[in-house]
Amino acid sequence: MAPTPNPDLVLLVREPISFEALVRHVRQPHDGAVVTFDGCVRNHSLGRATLYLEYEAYESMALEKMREIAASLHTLFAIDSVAVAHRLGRLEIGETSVFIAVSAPHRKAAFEAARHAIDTLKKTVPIWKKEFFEDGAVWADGELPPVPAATPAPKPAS
Amino acid sequence: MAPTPNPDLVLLVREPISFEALVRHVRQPHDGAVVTFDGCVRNHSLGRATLYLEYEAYESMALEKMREIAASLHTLFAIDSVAVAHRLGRLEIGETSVFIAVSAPHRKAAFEAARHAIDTLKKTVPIWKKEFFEDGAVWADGELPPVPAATPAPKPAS
Amino acid sequence: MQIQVLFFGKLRDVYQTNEASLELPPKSSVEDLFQLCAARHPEFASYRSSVVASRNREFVSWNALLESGDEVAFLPPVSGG
Amino acid sequence: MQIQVLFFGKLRDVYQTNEASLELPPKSSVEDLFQLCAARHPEFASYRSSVVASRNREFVSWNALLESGDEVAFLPPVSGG
Repeated sequence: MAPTPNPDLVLLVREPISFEALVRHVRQPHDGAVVTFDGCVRNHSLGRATLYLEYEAYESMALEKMREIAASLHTLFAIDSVAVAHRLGRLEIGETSVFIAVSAPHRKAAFEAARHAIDTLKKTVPIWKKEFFEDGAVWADGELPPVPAATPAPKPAS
Repeated sequence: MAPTPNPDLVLLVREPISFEALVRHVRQPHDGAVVTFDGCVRNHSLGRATLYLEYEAYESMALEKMREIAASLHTLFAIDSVAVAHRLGRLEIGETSVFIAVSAPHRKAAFEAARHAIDTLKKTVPIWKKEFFEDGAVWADGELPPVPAATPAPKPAS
Repeated sequence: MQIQVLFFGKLRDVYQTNEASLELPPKSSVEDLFQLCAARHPEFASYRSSVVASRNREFVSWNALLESGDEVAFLPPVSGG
Repeated sequence: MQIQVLFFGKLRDVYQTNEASLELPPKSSVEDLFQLCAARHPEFASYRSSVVASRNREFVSWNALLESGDEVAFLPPVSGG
Protein backbone atom coordinates (compact mmCIF):
# COMPACT_ATOMS: atom_id res chain seq x y z
CA MET A 1 0.00 0.00 0.00
CA ALA A 2 2.91 2.39 0.56
CA PRO A 3 4.36 2.63 -2.93
CA THR A 4 8.16 2.64 -2.84
CA PRO A 5 9.13 3.36 -6.41
CA ASN A 6 11.75 1.09 -7.94
CA PRO A 7 14.86 2.94 -8.94
CA ASP A 8 14.75 3.59 -12.66
CA LEU A 9 16.82 1.37 -14.90
CA VAL A 10 18.81 2.89 -17.78
CA LEU A 11 21.00 0.70 -19.96
CA LEU A 12 23.12 0.64 -23.09
CA VAL A 13 23.64 -2.96 -24.15
CA ARG A 14 25.45 -4.87 -26.88
CA GLU A 15 23.38 -8.06 -26.66
CA PRO A 16 19.66 -8.55 -27.40
CA ILE A 17 17.55 -6.57 -24.94
CA SER A 18 15.76 -8.69 -22.34
CA PHE A 19 12.19 -7.34 -22.42
CA GLU A 20 11.08 -9.57 -19.56
CA ALA A 21 13.75 -8.25 -17.21
CA LEU A 22 12.81 -4.64 -17.94
CA VAL A 23 9.10 -5.28 -17.48
CA ARG A 24 9.76 -7.21 -14.27
CA HIS A 25 11.85 -4.30 -13.05
CA VAL A 26 9.05 -1.72 -13.34
CA ARG A 27 6.05 -3.87 -12.36
CA GLN A 28 4.99 -3.56 -8.70
CA PRO A 29 1.87 -4.64 -6.80
CA HIS A 30 0.40 -1.13 -6.64
CA ASP A 31 0.61 -0.68 -10.42
CA GLY A 32 -2.43 -0.99 -12.61
CA ALA A 33 -0.71 -0.48 -15.96
CA VAL A 34 2.56 -1.16 -17.72
CA VAL A 35 3.07 0.34 -21.18
CA THR A 36 6.03 -0.72 -23.28
CA PHE A 37 7.54 0.64 -26.47
CA ASP A 38 9.65 -1.67 -28.59
CA GLY A 39 11.51 0.01 -31.44
CA CYS A 40 12.48 -2.57 -34.05
CA VAL A 41 14.79 -2.57 -37.05
CA ARG A 42 12.65 -2.32 -40.18
CA ASN A 43 13.53 -4.14 -43.38
CA HIS A 44 13.43 -0.95 -45.42
CA SER A 45 14.25 2.74 -45.17
CA LEU A 46 12.89 5.35 -47.59
CA GLY A 47 12.05 2.62 -50.08
CA ARG A 48 15.42 0.84 -50.01
CA ALA A 49 15.89 -2.65 -48.58
CA THR A 50 17.96 -2.47 -45.40
CA LEU A 51 20.48 -5.27 -44.74
CA TYR A 52 21.35 -4.38 -41.17
CA LEU A 53 22.08 -1.40 -38.90
CA GLU A 54 24.87 -0.27 -36.66
CA TYR A 55 24.27 1.97 -33.66
CA GLU A 56 26.96 3.93 -31.89
CA ALA A 57 26.67 6.29 -28.93
CA TYR A 58 28.55 8.87 -26.97
CA GLU A 59 28.01 6.41 -24.18
CA SER A 60 28.67 8.43 -21.04
CA MET A 61 26.55 11.35 -22.27
CA ALA A 62 23.83 9.07 -23.67
CA LEU A 63 23.44 7.41 -20.27
CA GLU A 64 23.25 10.80 -18.55
CA LYS A 65 20.60 12.00 -21.01
CA MET A 66 18.60 8.79 -20.64
CA ARG A 67 18.71 9.17 -16.84
CA GLU A 68 17.51 12.78 -17.22
CA ILE A 69 14.60 11.60 -19.36
CA ALA A 70 13.63 8.98 -16.77
CA ALA A 71 13.81 11.57 -13.99
CA SER A 72 11.73 14.06 -15.97
CA LEU A 73 8.98 11.47 -16.47
CA HIS A 74 8.48 11.35 -12.71
CA THR A 75 7.93 15.10 -12.54
CA LEU A 76 5.69 15.22 -15.62
CA PHE A 77 3.50 12.14 -15.10
CA ALA A 78 2.03 10.17 -12.18
CA ILE A 79 4.13 7.09 -12.87
CA ASP A 80 5.82 4.51 -10.72
CA SER A 81 9.00 3.47 -12.52
CA VAL A 82 10.80 3.48 -15.83
CA ALA A 83 13.22 1.16 -17.59
CA VAL A 84 14.97 2.21 -20.80
CA ALA A 85 17.49 0.15 -22.75
CA HIS A 86 19.14 1.04 -26.05
CA ARG A 87 21.18 -1.45 -27.99
CA LEU A 88 24.51 -0.60 -29.67
CA GLY A 89 26.57 -2.34 -32.34
CA ARG A 90 25.23 -4.37 -35.23
CA LEU A 91 21.49 -5.12 -35.34
CA GLU A 92 19.66 -7.39 -37.75
CA ILE A 93 16.20 -6.80 -39.25
CA GLY A 94 13.47 -7.34 -36.66
CA GLU A 95 15.75 -6.90 -33.67
CA THR A 96 14.90 -4.38 -30.96
CA SER A 97 17.01 -1.23 -30.91
CA VAL A 98 15.25 0.46 -28.00
CA PHE A 99 12.85 -0.78 -25.34
CA ILE A 100 11.02 1.38 -22.82
CA ALA A 101 8.77 0.15 -20.02
CA VAL A 102 6.75 2.47 -17.76
CA SER A 103 4.58 1.40 -14.86
CA ALA A 104 1.90 3.53 -13.24
CA PRO A 105 -1.15 3.21 -11.03
CA HIS A 106 -3.31 4.26 -14.03
CA ARG A 107 -2.96 3.77 -17.76
CA LYS A 108 -3.11 7.38 -18.95
CA ALA A 109 0.14 8.33 -17.22
CA ALA A 110 1.86 5.13 -18.40
CA PHE A 111 0.93 5.79 -22.05
CA GLU A 112 1.86 9.47 -21.97
CA ALA A 113 5.16 8.87 -20.20
CA ALA A 114 6.24 6.07 -22.56
CA ARG A 115 5.41 8.24 -25.57
CA HIS A 116 7.24 11.22 -24.10
CA ALA A 117 10.26 9.05 -23.30
CA ILE A 118 10.77 7.76 -26.83
CA ASP A 119 10.00 11.16 -28.43
CA THR A 120 12.58 12.85 -26.18
CA LEU A 121 15.14 10.07 -26.56
CA LYS A 122 15.03 10.41 -30.34
CA LYS A 123 15.66 14.16 -30.10
CA THR A 124 18.22 14.45 -27.33
CA VAL A 125 20.21 11.26 -26.71
CA PRO A 126 23.55 11.14 -28.56
CA ILE A 127 23.12 7.87 -30.43
CA TRP A 128 23.66 7.43 -34.17
CA LYS A 129 22.38 4.84 -36.60
CA LYS A 130 24.21 3.74 -39.73
CA GLU A 131 22.06 1.97 -42.32
CA PHE A 132 23.64 -0.69 -44.51
CA PHE A 133 22.12 -1.31 -47.96
CA GLU A 134 23.13 -3.54 -50.89
CA ASP A 135 25.02 -0.65 -52.42
CA GLY A 136 26.57 1.08 -49.44
CA ALA A 137 25.98 2.57 -46.03
CA VAL A 138 24.73 5.94 -44.78
CA TRP A 139 24.36 7.66 -41.45
CA ALA A 140 20.60 8.01 -40.95
CA ASP A 141 19.03 11.45 -41.06
CA GLY A 142 18.39 12.51 -37.53
CA GLU A 143 17.32 15.38 -35.35
CA LEU A 144 19.58 18.14 -34.14
CA PRO A 145 19.19 18.32 -30.35
CA PRO A 146 18.05 21.68 -28.96
CA VAL A 147 20.92 23.65 -27.49
CA PRO A 148 20.86 26.47 -24.91
CA ALA A 149 20.68 29.89 -26.58
CA ALA A 150 23.53 31.28 -24.55
CA THR A 151 25.75 29.69 -21.96
CA PRO A 152 26.98 31.59 -18.93
CA ALA A 153 30.73 31.89 -18.88
CA PRO A 154 32.49 29.57 -16.43
CA LYS A 155 33.81 31.14 -13.25
CA PRO A 156 37.30 32.52 -13.75
CA ALA A 157 40.00 30.31 -12.24
CA SER A 158 40.89 31.79 -8.83
CA MET B 1 8.73 -5.28 -48.56
CA ALA B 2 5.09 -6.10 -49.40
CA PRO B 3 3.52 -6.03 -45.96
CA THR B 4 1.01 -8.83 -45.51
CA PRO B 5 -0.67 -8.01 -42.22
CA ASN B 6 -0.93 -10.83 -39.73
CA PRO B 7 -4.50 -11.69 -38.90
CA ASP B 8 -5.43 -10.08 -35.61
CA LEU B 9 -5.49 -12.26 -32.52
CA VAL B 10 -8.33 -11.93 -30.00
CA LEU B 11 -8.49 -14.20 -26.97
CA LEU B 12 -10.28 -14.85 -23.71
CA VAL B 13 -8.12 -17.08 -21.53
CA ARG B 14 -8.31 -18.72 -18.13
CA GLU B 15 -4.56 -19.18 -17.64
CA PRO B 16 -1.83 -16.51 -17.32
CA ILE B 17 -1.55 -14.50 -20.55
CA SER B 18 1.56 -15.28 -22.58
CA PHE B 19 2.92 -11.80 -23.42
CA GLU B 20 5.71 -13.20 -25.58
CA ALA B 21 3.30 -15.10 -27.84
CA LEU B 22 1.15 -12.00 -28.39
CA VAL B 23 4.14 -9.79 -29.15
CA ARG B 24 5.58 -12.43 -31.50
CA HIS B 25 2.22 -12.59 -33.24
CA VAL B 26 2.13 -8.89 -34.14
CA ARG B 27 5.84 -8.29 -34.84
CA GLN B 28 6.83 -8.41 -38.52
CA PRO B 29 9.96 -7.33 -40.42
CA HIS B 30 8.37 -4.20 -41.86
CA ASP B 31 7.36 -2.92 -38.39
CA GLY B 32 9.29 -0.19 -36.66
CA ALA B 33 7.31 -0.14 -33.44
CA VAL B 34 5.40 -2.41 -31.10
CA VAL B 35 3.48 -0.82 -28.23
CA THR B 36 2.00 -3.00 -25.51
CA PHE B 37 -0.45 -2.31 -22.72
CA ASP B 38 -0.44 -4.62 -19.73
CA GLY B 39 -3.31 -4.10 -17.28
CA CYS B 40 -2.43 -5.56 -13.90
CA VAL B 41 -4.38 -6.35 -10.75
CA ARG B 42 -3.58 -3.67 -8.17
CA ASN B 43 -3.27 -4.43 -4.48
CA HIS B 44 -5.85 -1.81 -3.56
CA SER B 45 -9.06 -0.27 -4.81
CA LEU B 46 -10.43 3.05 -3.53
CA GLY B 47 -8.20 2.77 -0.47
CA ARG B 48 -9.12 -0.79 0.49
CA ALA B 49 -6.66 -3.67 0.28
CA THR B 50 -7.72 -6.07 -2.47
CA LEU B 51 -7.24 -9.81 -1.87
CA TYR B 52 -7.95 -11.02 -5.41
CA LEU B 53 -10.32 -10.46 -8.34
CA GLU B 54 -12.68 -12.51 -10.42
CA TYR B 55 -13.52 -11.64 -14.00
CA GLU B 56 -16.49 -12.98 -15.90
CA ALA B 57 -17.62 -12.27 -19.43
CA TYR B 58 -20.49 -12.68 -21.81
CA GLU B 59 -17.93 -14.63 -23.74
CA SER B 60 -19.39 -14.85 -27.24
CA MET B 61 -20.31 -11.15 -27.28
CA ALA B 62 -17.04 -10.10 -25.65
CA LEU B 63 -15.08 -11.86 -28.39
CA GLU B 64 -17.22 -10.19 -31.07
CA LYS B 65 -16.69 -6.75 -29.49
CA MET B 66 -12.94 -7.34 -29.14
CA ARG B 67 -12.77 -8.34 -32.82
CA GLU B 68 -14.68 -5.18 -33.73
CA ILE B 69 -12.19 -3.07 -31.77
CA ALA B 70 -9.26 -4.74 -33.54
CA ALA B 71 -10.89 -4.16 -36.93
CA SER B 72 -11.63 -0.52 -36.12
CA LEU B 73 -7.97 0.09 -35.24
CA HIS B 74 -7.01 -0.76 -38.83
CA THR B 75 -9.41 1.85 -40.20
CA LEU B 76 -8.44 4.53 -37.65
CA PHE B 77 -4.64 4.12 -37.50
CA ALA B 78 -1.81 3.11 -39.85
CA ILE B 79 -1.04 -0.08 -37.97
CA ASP B 80 0.05 -3.54 -38.96
CA SER B 81 -1.54 -5.96 -36.52
CA VAL B 82 -3.19 -6.27 -33.15
CA ALA B 83 -3.34 -8.90 -30.43
CA VAL B 84 -5.73 -8.58 -27.48
CA ALA B 85 -6.15 -11.07 -24.67
CA HIS B 86 -8.36 -10.77 -21.60
CA ARG B 87 -8.15 -13.17 -18.73
CA LEU B 88 -11.21 -14.59 -16.94
CA GLY B 89 -11.67 -16.34 -13.60
CA ARG B 90 -9.70 -15.69 -10.44
CA LEU B 91 -6.68 -13.35 -10.63
CA GLU B 92 -4.16 -12.65 -7.92
CA ILE B 93 -2.51 -9.29 -7.18
CA GLY B 94 0.06 -8.39 -9.83
CA GLU B 95 -1.34 -10.71 -12.48
CA THR B 96 -2.25 -9.39 -15.92
CA SER B 97 -5.96 -9.06 -16.64
CA VAL B 98 -5.63 -7.65 -20.14
CA PHE B 99 -2.75 -7.44 -22.59
CA ILE B 100 -2.77 -5.54 -25.89
CA ALA B 101 0.02 -5.49 -28.46
CA VAL B 102 -0.05 -3.30 -31.58
CA SER B 103 2.59 -3.24 -34.30
CA ALA B 104 3.01 -0.46 -36.84
CA PRO B 105 5.58 0.92 -39.25
CA HIS B 106 5.82 4.05 -37.06
CA ARG B 107 5.42 4.64 -33.35
CA LYS B 108 2.69 7.30 -33.35
CA ALA B 109 0.09 4.93 -34.81
CA ALA B 110 1.13 2.10 -32.48
CA PHE B 111 0.75 4.30 -29.38
CA GLU B 112 -2.55 5.81 -30.46
CA ALA B 113 -4.05 2.47 -31.46
CA ALA B 114 -3.03 0.71 -28.24
CA ARG B 115 -4.51 3.55 -26.20
CA HIS B 116 -7.71 3.56 -28.23
CA ALA B 117 -7.99 -0.22 -27.90
CA ILE B 118 -7.88 -0.29 -24.10
CA ASP B 119 -10.10 2.80 -23.74
CA THR B 120 -12.72 1.23 -26.01
CA LEU B 121 -12.44 -2.21 -24.43
CA LYS B 122 -13.15 -0.75 -21.00
CA LYS B 123 -16.30 0.96 -22.29
CA THR B 124 -17.82 -1.60 -24.63
CA VAL B 125 -16.69 -5.17 -23.96
CA PRO B 126 -19.07 -7.14 -21.71
CA ILE B 127 -16.65 -8.23 -19.00
CA TRP B 128 -17.20 -7.74 -15.27
CA LYS B 129 -14.79 -7.61 -12.39
CA LYS B 130 -15.63 -8.67 -8.83
CA GLU B 131 -13.27 -7.36 -6.16
CA PHE B 132 -12.66 -9.46 -3.05
CA PHE B 133 -11.70 -7.67 0.17
CA GLU B 134 -11.13 -8.84 3.75
CA ASP B 135 -14.74 -8.02 4.58
CA GLY B 136 -16.60 -9.03 1.45
CA ALA B 137 -16.83 -8.74 -2.29
CA VAL B 138 -18.32 -6.18 -4.67
CA TRP B 139 -18.87 -5.89 -8.40
CA ALA B 140 -16.57 -3.06 -9.50
CA ASP B 141 -18.06 0.20 -10.66
CA GLY B 142 -17.92 0.23 -14.42
CA GLU B 143 -19.03 2.07 -17.49
CA LEU B 144 -22.39 1.70 -19.16
CA PRO B 145 -21.74 0.94 -22.84
CA PRO B 146 -23.27 3.38 -25.33
CA VAL B 147 -26.41 2.00 -26.91
CA PRO B 148 -28.08 2.98 -30.20
CA ALA B 149 -30.73 5.66 -29.70
CA ALA B 150 -33.36 3.78 -31.64
CA THR B 151 -33.26 0.40 -33.29
CA PRO B 152 -35.04 -0.28 -36.57
CA ALA B 153 -37.76 -2.87 -36.16
CA PRO B 154 -36.86 -6.30 -37.51
CA LYS B 155 -38.44 -7.34 -40.80
CA PRO B 156 -41.81 -8.93 -40.18
CA ALA B 157 -41.73 -12.70 -40.47
CA SER B 158 -42.90 -13.59 -44.00
CA MET C 1 -42.44 -16.47 -28.81
CA GLN C 2 -39.50 -17.85 -26.90
CA ILE C 3 -36.61 -15.55 -25.88
CA GLN C 4 -33.34 -16.71 -24.35
CA VAL C 5 -32.31 -14.24 -21.62
CA LEU C 6 -28.84 -14.03 -20.07
CA PHE C 7 -27.91 -12.31 -16.80
CA PHE C 8 -24.46 -11.07 -15.86
CA GLY C 9 -22.68 -9.55 -12.86
CA LYS C 10 -24.96 -7.91 -10.32
CA LEU C 11 -28.05 -8.80 -12.37
CA ARG C 12 -27.24 -12.50 -12.19
CA ASP C 13 -27.08 -12.18 -8.39
CA VAL C 14 -30.50 -10.50 -8.41
CA TYR C 15 -32.14 -12.90 -10.85
CA GLN C 16 -30.43 -15.85 -9.18
CA THR C 17 -29.62 -17.56 -12.44
CA ASN C 18 -27.37 -17.19 -15.49
CA GLU C 19 -30.09 -17.64 -18.05
CA ALA C 20 -33.77 -18.18 -18.58
CA SER C 21 -36.07 -19.00 -21.45
CA LEU C 22 -39.08 -16.66 -21.35
CA GLU C 23 -42.31 -16.63 -23.32
CA LEU C 24 -43.46 -13.26 -24.71
CA PRO C 25 -46.22 -12.17 -27.12
CA PRO C 26 -45.11 -11.38 -30.69
CA LYS C 27 -43.80 -7.81 -31.30
CA SER C 28 -42.57 -7.53 -27.73
CA SER C 29 -39.68 -5.14 -27.18
CA VAL C 30 -36.57 -5.36 -25.04
CA GLU C 31 -38.41 -3.13 -22.58
CA ASP C 32 -41.30 -5.61 -22.41
CA LEU C 33 -38.83 -8.39 -21.67
CA PHE C 34 -37.21 -6.34 -18.89
CA GLN C 35 -40.62 -5.69 -17.31
CA LEU C 36 -41.41 -9.40 -17.43
CA CYS C 37 -38.16 -10.11 -15.57
CA ALA C 38 -39.01 -7.37 -13.05
CA ALA C 39 -42.42 -8.92 -12.48
CA ARG C 40 -40.71 -12.18 -11.52
CA HIS C 41 -37.95 -10.59 -9.40
CA PRO C 42 -39.19 -7.21 -8.14
CA GLU C 43 -35.70 -6.03 -7.13
CA PHE C 44 -34.79 -6.27 -10.82
CA ALA C 45 -36.86 -3.15 -11.60
CA SER C 46 -34.46 -0.88 -9.70
CA TYR C 47 -31.70 -1.63 -12.22
CA ARG C 48 -33.64 -0.32 -15.22
CA SER C 49 -31.61 2.91 -15.52
CA SER C 50 -28.23 1.34 -14.83
CA VAL C 51 -28.17 -1.51 -17.34
CA VAL C 52 -28.10 -1.81 -21.10
CA ALA C 53 -29.40 -4.61 -23.26
CA SER C 54 -27.98 -6.63 -26.11
CA ARG C 55 -29.89 -8.59 -28.72
CA ASN C 56 -27.95 -11.34 -30.46
CA ARG C 57 -24.70 -9.89 -29.11
CA GLU C 58 -25.29 -6.33 -30.33
CA PHE C 59 -26.17 -3.43 -28.06
CA VAL C 60 -29.76 -2.33 -28.70
CA SER C 61 -32.15 0.34 -27.52
CA TRP C 62 -35.00 -0.45 -25.17
CA ASN C 63 -37.58 -0.12 -27.94
CA ALA C 64 -35.89 -2.75 -30.13
CA LEU C 65 -38.39 -5.44 -31.13
CA LEU C 66 -37.62 -9.07 -30.52
CA GLU C 67 -37.97 -12.12 -32.70
CA SER C 68 -38.50 -15.68 -31.62
CA GLY C 69 -35.21 -17.34 -30.77
CA ASP C 70 -33.40 -14.08 -29.99
CA GLU C 71 -30.68 -14.13 -27.35
CA VAL C 72 -31.06 -11.08 -25.12
CA ALA C 73 -28.74 -10.09 -22.28
CA PHE C 74 -29.09 -7.43 -19.59
CA LEU C 75 -25.66 -5.96 -18.96
CA PRO C 76 -24.60 -3.92 -15.92
CA PRO C 77 -21.82 -1.33 -16.35
CA VAL C 78 -18.82 -3.19 -17.79
CA SER C 79 -15.56 -3.28 -15.84
CA GLY C 80 -13.12 -5.28 -17.93
CA GLY C 81 -9.54 -4.22 -18.54
CA MET D 1 44.87 24.92 -22.29
CA GLN D 2 44.21 21.32 -23.28
CA ILE D 3 40.76 20.26 -24.53
CA GLN D 4 39.65 16.69 -25.16
CA VAL D 5 37.52 16.57 -28.34
CA LEU D 6 35.30 13.67 -29.37
CA PHE D 7 33.88 13.04 -32.84
CA PHE D 8 30.82 10.93 -33.62
CA GLY D 9 28.95 9.64 -36.66
CA LYS D 10 29.61 11.52 -39.87
CA LEU D 11 32.03 13.87 -38.11
CA ARG D 12 34.22 11.00 -37.04
CA ASP D 13 34.43 9.90 -40.69
CA VAL D 14 35.44 13.44 -41.65
CA TYR D 15 37.94 13.96 -38.86
CA GLN D 16 39.23 10.40 -39.28
CA THR D 17 39.50 9.77 -35.56
CA ASN D 18 37.30 9.29 -32.49
CA GLU D 19 39.07 11.80 -30.35
CA ALA D 20 41.85 14.34 -30.21
CA SER D 21 43.55 16.41 -27.59
CA LEU D 22 43.84 20.01 -28.80
CA GLU D 23 45.67 23.02 -27.41
CA LEU D 24 43.76 26.32 -27.29
CA PRO D 25 44.43 29.72 -25.74
CA PRO D 26 42.60 30.49 -22.45
CA LYS D 27 39.04 31.88 -22.82
CA SER D 28 38.53 30.06 -26.08
CA SER D 29 34.92 29.18 -26.93
CA VAL D 30 33.32 26.10 -28.44
CA GLU D 31 33.26 28.05 -31.70
CA ASP D 32 37.02 28.62 -31.51
CA LEU D 33 37.54 24.91 -31.02
CA PHE D 34 35.36 24.10 -34.01
CA GLN D 35 37.35 26.52 -36.18
CA LEU D 36 40.60 24.92 -35.04
CA CYS D 37 39.23 21.51 -36.12
CA ALA D 38 38.12 23.00 -39.45
CA ALA D 39 41.60 24.41 -39.98
CA ARG D 40 43.02 20.90 -39.67
CA HIS D 41 40.32 19.17 -41.76
CA PRO D 42 38.82 21.73 -44.14
CA GLU D 43 35.77 19.57 -44.98
CA PHE D 44 34.83 19.89 -41.30
CA ALA D 45 33.79 23.52 -41.80
CA SER D 46 30.80 22.56 -43.96
CA TYR D 47 29.17 20.84 -40.95
CA ARG D 48 29.08 23.98 -38.81
CA SER D 49 25.32 24.54 -39.24
CA SER D 50 24.33 20.89 -38.92
CA VAL D 51 26.03 19.89 -35.69
CA VAL D 52 25.68 20.80 -32.04
CA ALA D 53 28.29 20.74 -29.34
CA SER D 54 28.44 19.36 -25.83
CA ARG D 55 30.78 20.36 -23.05
CA ASN D 56 31.28 17.83 -20.27
CA ARG D 57 28.25 15.89 -21.56
CA GLU D 58 25.84 18.85 -21.56
CA PHE D 59 24.61 20.54 -24.73
CA VAL D 60 26.07 24.05 -24.97
CA SER D 61 25.86 27.05 -27.24
CA TRP D 62 28.67 27.96 -29.60
CA ASN D 63 29.73 30.90 -27.46
CA ALA D 64 30.25 28.75 -24.35
CA LEU D 65 33.74 29.28 -22.93
CA LEU D 66 35.99 26.33 -22.28
CA GLU D 67 38.18 25.44 -19.36
CA SER D 68 41.29 23.34 -19.35
CA GLY D 69 40.44 19.65 -19.19
CA ASP D 70 36.96 20.04 -20.68
CA GLU D 71 35.57 17.20 -22.75
CA VAL D 72 33.89 18.62 -25.85
CA ALA D 73 32.03 16.66 -28.50
CA PHE D 74 30.67 17.70 -31.88
CA LEU D 75 27.42 15.87 -32.44
CA PRO D 76 25.64 15.39 -35.76
CA PRO D 77 21.84 15.03 -35.76
CA VAL D 78 21.02 12.15 -33.43
CA SER D 79 19.20 9.09 -34.77
CA GLY D 80 18.78 6.72 -31.85
CA GLY D 81 15.54 4.93 -31.10
